[in-house]
Amino acid sequence: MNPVQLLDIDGELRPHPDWPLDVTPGLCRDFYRRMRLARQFDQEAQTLQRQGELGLWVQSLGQEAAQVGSVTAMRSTDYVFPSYREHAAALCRGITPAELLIQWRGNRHSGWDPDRYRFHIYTLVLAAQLPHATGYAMGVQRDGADEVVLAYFGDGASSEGDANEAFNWAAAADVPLLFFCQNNQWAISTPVRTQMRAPLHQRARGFGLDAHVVDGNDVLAVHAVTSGVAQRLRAGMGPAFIEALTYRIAGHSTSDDPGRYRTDSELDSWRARDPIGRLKRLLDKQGWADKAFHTEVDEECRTLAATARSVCRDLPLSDFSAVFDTVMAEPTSLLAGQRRQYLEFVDSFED
Amino acid sequence: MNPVQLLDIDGELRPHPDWPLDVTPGLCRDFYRRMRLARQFDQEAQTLQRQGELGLWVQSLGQEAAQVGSVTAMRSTDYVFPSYREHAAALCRGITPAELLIQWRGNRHSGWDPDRYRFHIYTLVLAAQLPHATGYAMGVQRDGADEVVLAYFGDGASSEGDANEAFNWAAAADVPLLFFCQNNQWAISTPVRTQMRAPLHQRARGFGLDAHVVDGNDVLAVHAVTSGVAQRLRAGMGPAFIEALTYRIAGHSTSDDPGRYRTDSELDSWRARDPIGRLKRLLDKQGWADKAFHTEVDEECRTLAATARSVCRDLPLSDFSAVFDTVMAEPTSLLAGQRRQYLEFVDSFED
Amino acid sequence: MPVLTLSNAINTGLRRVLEDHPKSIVMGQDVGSLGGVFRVTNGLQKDFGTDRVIDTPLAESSIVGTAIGLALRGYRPVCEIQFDGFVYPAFNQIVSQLAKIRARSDGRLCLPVVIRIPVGGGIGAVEHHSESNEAYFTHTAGLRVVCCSNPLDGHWMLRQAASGSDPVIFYEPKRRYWDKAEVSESAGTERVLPLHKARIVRAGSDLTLLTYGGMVQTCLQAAEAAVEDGRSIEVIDIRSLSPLDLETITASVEKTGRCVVVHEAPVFGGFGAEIGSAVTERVFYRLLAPVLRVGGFDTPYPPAKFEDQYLPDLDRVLDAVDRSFAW
Amino acid sequence: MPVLTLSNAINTGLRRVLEDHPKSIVMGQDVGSLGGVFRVTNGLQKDFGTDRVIDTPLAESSIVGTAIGLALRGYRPVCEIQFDGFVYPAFNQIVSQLAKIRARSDGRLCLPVVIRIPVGGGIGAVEHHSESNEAYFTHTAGLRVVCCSNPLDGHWMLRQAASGSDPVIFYEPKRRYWDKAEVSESAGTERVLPLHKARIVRAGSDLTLLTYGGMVQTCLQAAEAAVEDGRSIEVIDIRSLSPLDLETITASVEKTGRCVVVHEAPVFGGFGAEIGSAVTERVFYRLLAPVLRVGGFDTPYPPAKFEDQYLPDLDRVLDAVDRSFAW
Ligand SMILES: Cc1ncc(C[n+]2csc(CCOP(=O)(O)OP(=O)(O)O)c2C)c(N)n1
Ligand SMILES: Cc1ncc(C[n+]2csc(CCOP(=O)(O)OP(=O)(O)O)c2C)c(N)n1
Ligand SMILES: [Mg+2]
Ligand SMILES: [Mg+2]
Repeated sequence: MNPVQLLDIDGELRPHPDWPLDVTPGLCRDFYRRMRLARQFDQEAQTLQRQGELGLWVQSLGQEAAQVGSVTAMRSTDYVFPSYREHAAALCRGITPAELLIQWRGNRHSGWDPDRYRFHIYTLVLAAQLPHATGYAMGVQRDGADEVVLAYFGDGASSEGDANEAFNWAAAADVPLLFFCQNNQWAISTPVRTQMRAPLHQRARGFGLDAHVVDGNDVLAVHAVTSGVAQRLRAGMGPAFIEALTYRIAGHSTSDDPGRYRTDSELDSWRARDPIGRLKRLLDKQGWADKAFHTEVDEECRTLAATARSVCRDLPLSDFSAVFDTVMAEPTSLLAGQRRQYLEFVDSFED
Repeated sequence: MNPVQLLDIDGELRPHPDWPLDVTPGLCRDFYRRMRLARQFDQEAQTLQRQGELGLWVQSLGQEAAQVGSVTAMRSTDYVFPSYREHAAALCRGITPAELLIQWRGNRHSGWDPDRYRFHIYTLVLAAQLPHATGYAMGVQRDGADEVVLAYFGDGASSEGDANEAFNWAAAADVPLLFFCQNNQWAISTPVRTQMRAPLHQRARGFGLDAHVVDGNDVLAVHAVTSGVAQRLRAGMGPAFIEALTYRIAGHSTSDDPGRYRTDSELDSWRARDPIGRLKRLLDKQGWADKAFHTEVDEECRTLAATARSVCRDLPLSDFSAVFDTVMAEPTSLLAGQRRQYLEFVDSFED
Repeated sequence: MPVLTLSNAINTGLRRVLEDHPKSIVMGQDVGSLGGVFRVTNGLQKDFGTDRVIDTPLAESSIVGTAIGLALRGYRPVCEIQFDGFVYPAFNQIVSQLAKIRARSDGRLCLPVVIRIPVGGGIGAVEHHSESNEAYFTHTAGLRVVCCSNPLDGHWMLRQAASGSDPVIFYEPKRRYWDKAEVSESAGTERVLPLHKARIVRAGSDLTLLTYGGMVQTCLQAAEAAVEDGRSIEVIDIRSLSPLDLETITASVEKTGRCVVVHEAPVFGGFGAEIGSAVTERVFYRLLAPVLRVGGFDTPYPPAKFEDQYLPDLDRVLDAVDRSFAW
Repeated sequence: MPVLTLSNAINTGLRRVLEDHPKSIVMGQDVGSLGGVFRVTNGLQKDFGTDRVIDTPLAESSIVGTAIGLALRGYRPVCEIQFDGFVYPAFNQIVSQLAKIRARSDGRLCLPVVIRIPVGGGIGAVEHHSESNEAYFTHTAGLRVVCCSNPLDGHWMLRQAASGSDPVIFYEPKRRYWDKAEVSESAGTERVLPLHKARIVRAGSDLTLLTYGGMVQTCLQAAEAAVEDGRSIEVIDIRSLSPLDLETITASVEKTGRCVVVHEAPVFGGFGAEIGSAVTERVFYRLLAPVLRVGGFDTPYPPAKFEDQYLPDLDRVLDAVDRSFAW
């Protein structure tokens, strides 16, 4: 199965019979803007980490098309389970820079109210969110709600038992869930060939999922396929799977040293397939974006970066004693006692 | 994909172009004898349980063809990882009735020396043996040994994370391992349709395994396919998977009450496909077995049953203090101390 | 008041939960038409339908994982793990997700999920079917861990657990499933304690026996037997392991000055260690002997024929009582 | 004697293991060309090849599961779990298989498997990367559980663990990876203790501080600081949590009469509970105060910015010391 592509790397449109998409200038400009903003934000966060303002950052650089193309294909009522690198998707859902950064600064374990954005908190234990998504979709199914659920994960995570249990369970239970794998070729230093013998979408089909593979650096293809698959899902045609072939241009995280395990030529070949450059070539060729648009986007990017930088330094840090309050919904004497003892202990130094 | 069948339920031979088998009278008589013995043993164990001589028994009734056909297709040097219902396979490997029964009487956790029979101890935690088999096969691969590994498991176990991790890992690592699923349609009260949406062999193919489906009540087909697949494996063609469609005629275990969840008509339809009856029809039609043979098999069965019965009652029970000795290879003061205290405590009552 | 077995008492508890909470769900392996291997869920699927009483695929990690997802969607799942020894595949989902999601989400998300686990030995089962693994969960912040010991508690504790807002590991001592007692299904009786409270099962003045689950009966028998030796033993059914009702426990040991903890689990690093340390910290000067622990030996659970030697019994409890008095 | 970081000392230990035991294998996520996220396996794949230093798929259950299979085939795997918080998917394989196969096979099968786990906090990491889960494994019969605290021990304990016949959970305090010390790679030095022995790191007469891993340094500092108050504190690095060297520990507390246990893990049901109970049982009449415990609070590990408040530090250790003396 060839990955679905609607826009080639030279910026030429390649309509696909199975995956129609009404490619309007407005749509393309919107995607371009969202991807530019995501990349700018990601770059700023990376810089903030290098300057000691964040403890860690995991870049989404290079995966903007996979995320923007997919999340914008869902309805805002559809609940999304991200992994931990879905900053571009999160921004599309309206999550703010402050909400996105606070976890990586180390002030909190998560930054936003998942109900508000219909976007779950990040899950760092690989694949653990996939059974959650399956269960959530069981709930949607029981509610008879007109919603579908989207779950992101990586190529590496697909080797975990939890991922495969979820593929199987979701298929068997026939729940309205769309698994979306960003196959970015690497799990830290481990290449996809170490993780698996057969392509992931083939495995997914084996479980009985409606599985597809798409050029993950082609935002139009990602959007078209995700929209189409979500529609089928909504029509009750059973759970689905999309494998988006993309690439993690940066290191795994700010702690990584990718030079140890991958070649420059591989990196270069993927840079040539960059999702933003490609869409820009389309906009340029078609004359769909004028100078004003570009100026506006540049300006928005600058503002976003500035915002990210300024909110980051002011991110609130609650008092440590708050840690005791979020463990259980119903208070326990153990935690109440420890909280009290902690405060007394701190007080004893203030005297 | 249709299940491979070489012998139909009326006892007619149906040669299969892809799976040649030299169907000799001797081969058929051998299979018949092994299956009869296995069934007799199983029946006797069931009776022993009913009479309180065993704590629990899990019958292999109805799955004799799947087990005998497959295990006899392996070389005696090929290591086998059973689940817990592979009594027919175990008997083929020479494991004795005493060794098979002792675990179910509650005297020990396992009965035989796995190295001696190249047959691992039973694993009761579902699917846990599949990563073991994968690792063992990694060892075979590293040794450059001319061996393959066979791992049994059930349809229910296939839903566990461990099973799917093993399918994936074995495929990715390209190890000489043959997964053999006895799909007996039920996991206790849970039917296969609750476990999965797509047939198992399809899932296995999705992982990149060389996967096949066979009529598991046709000992000739099971043997032919297992032999063929093992040969490919030995030739380095990558790990493989066989799904044998069979049926658990008895309850899940002596504690089960299958009337609560399945119909008589389903049971009847599978009884009609019984592996032993089917092979007997072949022997009868072809005149491949004379009265003397049948008398001899009947006699052997009686002897086996008698042996099972007599050894069962005499199964050795070591002193409890032996429990302390098998935990660690290198003694610890904790266990030595507990052993001593236990013996002192017991002694204190003897005064 | 009807007389029910523990198994039936929990069954009627589950029934009430399904009636009282329209979003509650019972799920697990074979909980449907079979009614569970111990028949605890008997008849529930027939009465509440397959949408609310779910036979799951054979995947413990996903039983807990999907229950979390259902809870995120507003449901209240009560999961069954078929046997104690099969909860480990779900350990990651329990420890990193179920227990932590509230803290990880800064208190925004709440997971009212109950995980029922038949626990412990005494029924002559095969390996992995007789384990006592409560210490793994009591050491896990974010979980409540409770263990019932009799039909009345089984019924009420289940209803309380399933009506709360936090995840609960709910242990059911399988050897007691067939024990019978009167069970009042109506609220308000003074015999019904809040979920986190320990219960003084037998009052006494000379020594406190602290225990839970299957060992409560054993300790009661030991206390009765000790009367002959002129010893008045107080027996406390801890009921809630986490949070632990140290108030009730401490008051008792303050009074008696002696304490023995009894559980089926191996002693080393077992829950008795926490009790021993916590009690000692609180009533140090009142203790006439160290808190002694009686439990399983530090080996894997042995073959069924050795259960009687492995599990604490009357003699081993009394031996510890003697040692305490002899200190 | 070369001066090595803990990370390098374990690296040279692994190197020696690979040299000394032709059947030994190093395996885990990213242990190959990357050399592990903490570089502990740096260069090993280059020198020993991909057959002996294996980058595995991302599946912890199968890392342990295949290691078991390799051990059954005669290999000696040393597995790496990337971070403490990611060992839980492997819990079932560790607890029901790795720990029990010897007993389940009546002593016929032997599993020389080492599971290396970078453990604990102090490096400002994100969630799941700073956990101390030793209590789960110390309560599991059939496992050895050890924790190194310095380069010399790291080197030798790893070699000892990988040369034994039993499964070993091998903890490496990640905040100490960059600590440096002299490491003798040749055997026979009297500074090298058997794997199961505790080490008296600092002699003292008034109170015993029992600890391990990342907290050894903290306790040493506390002992130094206490000198000012005229207190002579003995510090013991427990090193082997299971089996526990109660001989060394008891001798010390017999002498000092006071004891404080310090670990990073939450206190409730933590390993300190076992130490507290075990020590109290043995030296009851010598104790001048109950064994006190200092550890993490009973919450999930907090966000990085709160580590300093969450983890035991000099002040909290000294506070417990004060309380012990004030008893
Ligand atoms: C259960 C678990 N094991 C190990 C890790 C450590 N780890 C974090 S990210 C990562 C690689 C993930 O690769 P992939 O799933 O492809 O996602 P990507 O980082 O490429 O987006 C690893 C091994 C983890 N977070 N969780
Ligand atoms: C991890 C685990 N979960 C649950 C069980 C309880 N259990 C024992 S057998 C069984 C059904 C197994 O079905 P299948 O794999 O199809 O094998 P079969 O019994 O049909 O041979 C269950 C649920 C178990 N042994 N292990
Ligand atoms: Mg990846
Ligand atoms: Mg089955």
